Amino acid sequence: MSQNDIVLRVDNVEAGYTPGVPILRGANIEVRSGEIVTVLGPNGAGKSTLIKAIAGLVPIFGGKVSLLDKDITGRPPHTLVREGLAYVPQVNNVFHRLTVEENLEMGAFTRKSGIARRLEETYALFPDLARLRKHPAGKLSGGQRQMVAFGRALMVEPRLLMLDEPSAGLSPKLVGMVFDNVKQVRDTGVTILMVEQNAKAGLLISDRGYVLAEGKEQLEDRADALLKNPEVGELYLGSKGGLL
Amino acid sequence: MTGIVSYLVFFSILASIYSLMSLGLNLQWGYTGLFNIGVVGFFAVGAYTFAILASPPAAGHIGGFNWPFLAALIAAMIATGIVALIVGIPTLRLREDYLAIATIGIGATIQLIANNMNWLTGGPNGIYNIPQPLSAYFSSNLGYNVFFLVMIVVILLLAYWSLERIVHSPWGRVLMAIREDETAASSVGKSGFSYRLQSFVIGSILMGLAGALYASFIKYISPTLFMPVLTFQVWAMLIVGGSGNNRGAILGSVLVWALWTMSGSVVQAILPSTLQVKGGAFQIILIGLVLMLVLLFRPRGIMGSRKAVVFAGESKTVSGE
Amino acid sequence: MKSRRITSSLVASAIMGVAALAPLAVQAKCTTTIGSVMALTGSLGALGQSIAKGAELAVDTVNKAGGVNGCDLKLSMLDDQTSPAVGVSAAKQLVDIHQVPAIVGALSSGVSMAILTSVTAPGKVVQISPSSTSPSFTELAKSGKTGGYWFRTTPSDALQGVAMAKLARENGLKRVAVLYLKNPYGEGLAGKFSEYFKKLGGKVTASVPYNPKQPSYRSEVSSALGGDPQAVFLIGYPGDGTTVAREWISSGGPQTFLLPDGLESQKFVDDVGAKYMKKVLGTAAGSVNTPSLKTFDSDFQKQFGNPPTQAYMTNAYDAVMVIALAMDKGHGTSADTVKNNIRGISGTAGTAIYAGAGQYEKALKLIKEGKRIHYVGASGELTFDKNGDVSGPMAIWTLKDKKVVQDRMMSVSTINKVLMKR
Amino acid sequence: MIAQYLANGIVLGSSIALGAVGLTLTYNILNFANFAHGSLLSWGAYFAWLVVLVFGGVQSTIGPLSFGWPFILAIVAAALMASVLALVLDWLVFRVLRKSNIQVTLVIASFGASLLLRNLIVVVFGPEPQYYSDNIQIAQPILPGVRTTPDELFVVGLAVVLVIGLHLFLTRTRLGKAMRAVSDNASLAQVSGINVHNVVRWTWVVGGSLAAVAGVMFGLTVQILPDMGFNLLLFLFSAAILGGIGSIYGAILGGLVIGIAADLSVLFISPAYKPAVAFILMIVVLLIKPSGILGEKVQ
Repeated sequence: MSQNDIVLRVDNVEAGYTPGVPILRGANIEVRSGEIVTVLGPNGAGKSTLIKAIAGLVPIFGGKVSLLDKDITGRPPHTLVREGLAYVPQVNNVFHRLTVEENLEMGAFTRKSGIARRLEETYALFPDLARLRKHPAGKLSGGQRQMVAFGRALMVEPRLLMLDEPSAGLSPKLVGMVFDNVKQVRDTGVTILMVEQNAKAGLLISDRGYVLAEGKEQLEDRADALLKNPEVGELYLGSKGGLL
Repeated sequence: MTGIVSYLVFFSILASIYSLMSLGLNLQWGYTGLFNIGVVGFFAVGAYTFAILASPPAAGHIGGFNWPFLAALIAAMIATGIVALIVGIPTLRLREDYLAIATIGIGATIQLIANNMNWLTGGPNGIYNIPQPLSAYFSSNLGYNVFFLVMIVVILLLAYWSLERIVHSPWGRVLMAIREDETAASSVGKSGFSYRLQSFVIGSILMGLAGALYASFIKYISPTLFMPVLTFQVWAMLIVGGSGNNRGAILGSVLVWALWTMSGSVVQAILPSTLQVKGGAFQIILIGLVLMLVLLFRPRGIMGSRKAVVFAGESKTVSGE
Repeated sequence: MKSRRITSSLVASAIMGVAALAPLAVQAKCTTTIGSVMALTGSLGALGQSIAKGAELAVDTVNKAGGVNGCDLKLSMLDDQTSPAVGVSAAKQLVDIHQVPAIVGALSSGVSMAILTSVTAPGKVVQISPSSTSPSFTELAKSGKTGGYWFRTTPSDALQGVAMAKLARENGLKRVAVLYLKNPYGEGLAGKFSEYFKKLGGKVTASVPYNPKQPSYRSEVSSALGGDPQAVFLIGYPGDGTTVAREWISSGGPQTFLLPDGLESQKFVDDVGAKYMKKVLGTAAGSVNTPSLKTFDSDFQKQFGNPPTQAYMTNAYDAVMVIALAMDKGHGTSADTVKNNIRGISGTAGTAIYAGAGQYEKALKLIKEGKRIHYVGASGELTFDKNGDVSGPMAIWTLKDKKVVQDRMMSVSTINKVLMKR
Repeated sequence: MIAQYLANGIVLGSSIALGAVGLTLTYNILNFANFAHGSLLSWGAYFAWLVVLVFGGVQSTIGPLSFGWPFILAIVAAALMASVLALVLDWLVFRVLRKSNIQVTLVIASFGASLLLRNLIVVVFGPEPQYYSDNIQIAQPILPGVRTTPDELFVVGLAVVLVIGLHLFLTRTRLGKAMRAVSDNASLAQVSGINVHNVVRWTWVVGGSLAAVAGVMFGLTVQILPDMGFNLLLFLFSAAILGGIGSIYGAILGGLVIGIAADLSVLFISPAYKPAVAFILMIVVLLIKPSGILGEKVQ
């Protein structure tokens, strides 16, 4: 597979919680293999809905979602893991009462083999987790929980990892750590699509970005270009100067 | 013909008493999202307070205060309100479902007190000799019942009118905001707890009022009346009628009470004589079935407001198939 | 057009069908309906379903003997779910819609009282309960609030408590534990028993109430066992009572049982196991001397295929019989006919009439001849006082060959002697 | 004397604990208070009774126990049949109502279902209490001041075995862990590839089976009655909440605490107030620790 293969294609998708009240109104997104793509946008733009619709958690009324050229529109969420899709929700993204190790095992629920090997690989990636493997995830700090969440998602060796605002609610120091982790994950060969409020931090590690508004993508560009784009700057900082 | 009229009057009086309870519950659940399944407890407090204060002296328990009807009625409401405060202050801070189980326990505890504190409640023998207002002025039973019906309908309309006024006032809008999202409501400076407590107390007072009116109409109360099934009757009434809608609460009370009492005759007419003694069981089966069918085909009830009944808390219920 | 013809031919044949049935309809007798409100479900459901059969048997007996005033007697029975609210509504339906002049029921005192105060007394309809034993009814009747429409075919608790105290002392028991159901029946009986047992020189080692329908009665039984009793006076009904008795035996309590009428039930004895009941001293209102009980037993066996095994079945039977005879005596079916003639067919004057269709026919004949009759019921003498209460001797029952048998009586004068004791 | 009450409480508590575990499982995974849980318990007891009857009653007995091998088989059969009943109920009623996502509708529907199921028992089996065996075991002293029957010891032993089995199932097996995961966070479980509907079905099987066993235990040591499950329901809820709703170990602990407290309370107050002890205890615990003894903090 070459660097430019399309992992995810969202084609003119309409989706929402109530039929007749779409939140996404014909959104188009593409994610290519090995990329980190960030979706930006104001509150209520439909960023989370987009990611949940892809994951099968929000009903899709129209359009098409394909993963690795396979149509996954409207498939039940639990069947998507096997297709190579992993998803880390914004909140409540670990099983609080389960231990760290059990959280990771749940991530590998669909795997038939190689769980032990994958556990070791995950512990290698996040050495902190190895130390905490017997602790209930609910008792961990915010940053540690985020690691567990990443680790859980990576247990199936997904092709595409979707992150819903990974930096939300974290201290600035931890935000840096989380984005380092994201880069680290990408370096192991996983394609990443994330939704982010913290536009600057998100774009800094991204290859490309989309700006979503009113349920539709308004801008698409390389991350560095978006960082300098005055429109994006206005959206986030209220000035025309760009984010940098 | 007079028989049917007489029965309808009697039926309507009881249905109105149930309506008062379901209106109270509607304020608590339909408008505030308070999951109170101890309705019977508040009903009991109202009934006993009224009975103890209004009755002539009787052996075996305190009482014999001979209070006038209106004074005893108001005292019953105040007593219920106080009990609701005592119950509400600790439990309304808990999660919705905890409140539910706590209130069901309190309902059962009040019933046990009624059955066991003989000096206060007459124990298992209950309190008889409860007076009816102005009954001396009527010679016929039907005539008196018509008068009682008029009185109770006036009370019901008054309760309905006041509830409609308050739920559409700014106070009511805060309640609904709390029901939808407590954090949003408290961020604009409204103390959710205090509003919930107010709603809980007012709703409970209506249940106590219903209890007092029941005691006065039937003239006799005993602990067997205050079984948990009564709470579920009232809930069924609200859910069938449609919570979040005061007219729905009243309609549901009439329909469910009709089903509850008349299903006996229906079952009696249908069943062969050999199965007659099991008629009661069939009757309850019928009630259970109707209840479930209504919920399956009209989950929001007959007149339910679309928004009102959605569970207030965050739901993690499995969606879709 | 065609369909209309079919319709009209259908109508025509229907009319002919009705016409063909008409002579039958003329022959079929008129019907007199009386009501009954009983607990067929709820906490007294098990008891009620049996007691209801007693009433049904009486209706059958009356109809076999030609009915009431020549009309078929019909019993409209509604369930009160052992709930006063449902009970009053059922009674009101019977009174207003079925237009019944009399209601047999209810079973629990709580439901009977609610019906009495809100439906039958104000509606001037006769109410006869087969099993409500609370003393409150006597109080209410004394104050005139029942209007004379209230009767019961079972005596108030007071008599039985006294009789049991006497019986226990006669059998040399000095220390007795009381386990009683916390309802008007249990509380009344336990109170009276304790009062008179002490007066007779006995000691109540523990008096422990139990609530109906508890998941376990171990701790109640354990606390009743403290104080080393020689016997237990267990008050309740089959069901919970059975469980308490088994729990008592299982916990190693002495297997001497004092049992009231509520537990005079073969089913109770069978379920507990007669082999665990070394000694049973039972009391119940009624008289073993009358042939009524034997007739009732054999008629019941014929009708339902099993012997009657439950207290209050006979009381329900008698309630219906008393209503039917009062209607015959008064040549009417109104509530006042029943109310005014009940004392005319009971009491001690006149020819004794016992249970059963043959006896009922005899009664009809005597009434026609203008002679006085007095009905001696399956549950006993049935002499109603001015409050609607019956008083009478107590029957003493026990177990013989694992069967419940009444073997002797305790006369009114014996009981009164104890009552006089200071 | 105290030791005897304590022993009584442990017997009562172990059956309550099993019932409460089933309740807490369904409560947590399906997110509603299932009032029909008590009916599963009653039906379980009656199913076992039916099987015992098919085998011609309990004749041969194992050691000092009041029953023989057919009874053990009856327990297993009852658990299976109660599971099927739970699945049918879920398929006909709760599955449909879950879609509308209104919690209280589910609660009221479950109450309707409990009315229906309870009275079906009355129609089918009659309202009178039944017993597995006509024989009554006389309690024997096992410790100074403590008398129990062999059946009671069996009940406590079976409860311990089942609790250990359940613990192993939930911590060692794939399905058990998935069940805990769904109970913890259903939507996260979904996106982890767990088929939540499948887990829900297994939850009914586990909850229904435990309810049936609890029913058989009550039937063995107390009585079999159509209302038995409903009368126990408030004890079960108190136990589940006392221990912290959703926490399986909390439910077990809660069941024991409720059972022991209810029986010990007789030393201090009239047994008439015994049923209230469970609630008062529950409310006191909730006031001190709103999440229950073993419950985690509510987010």
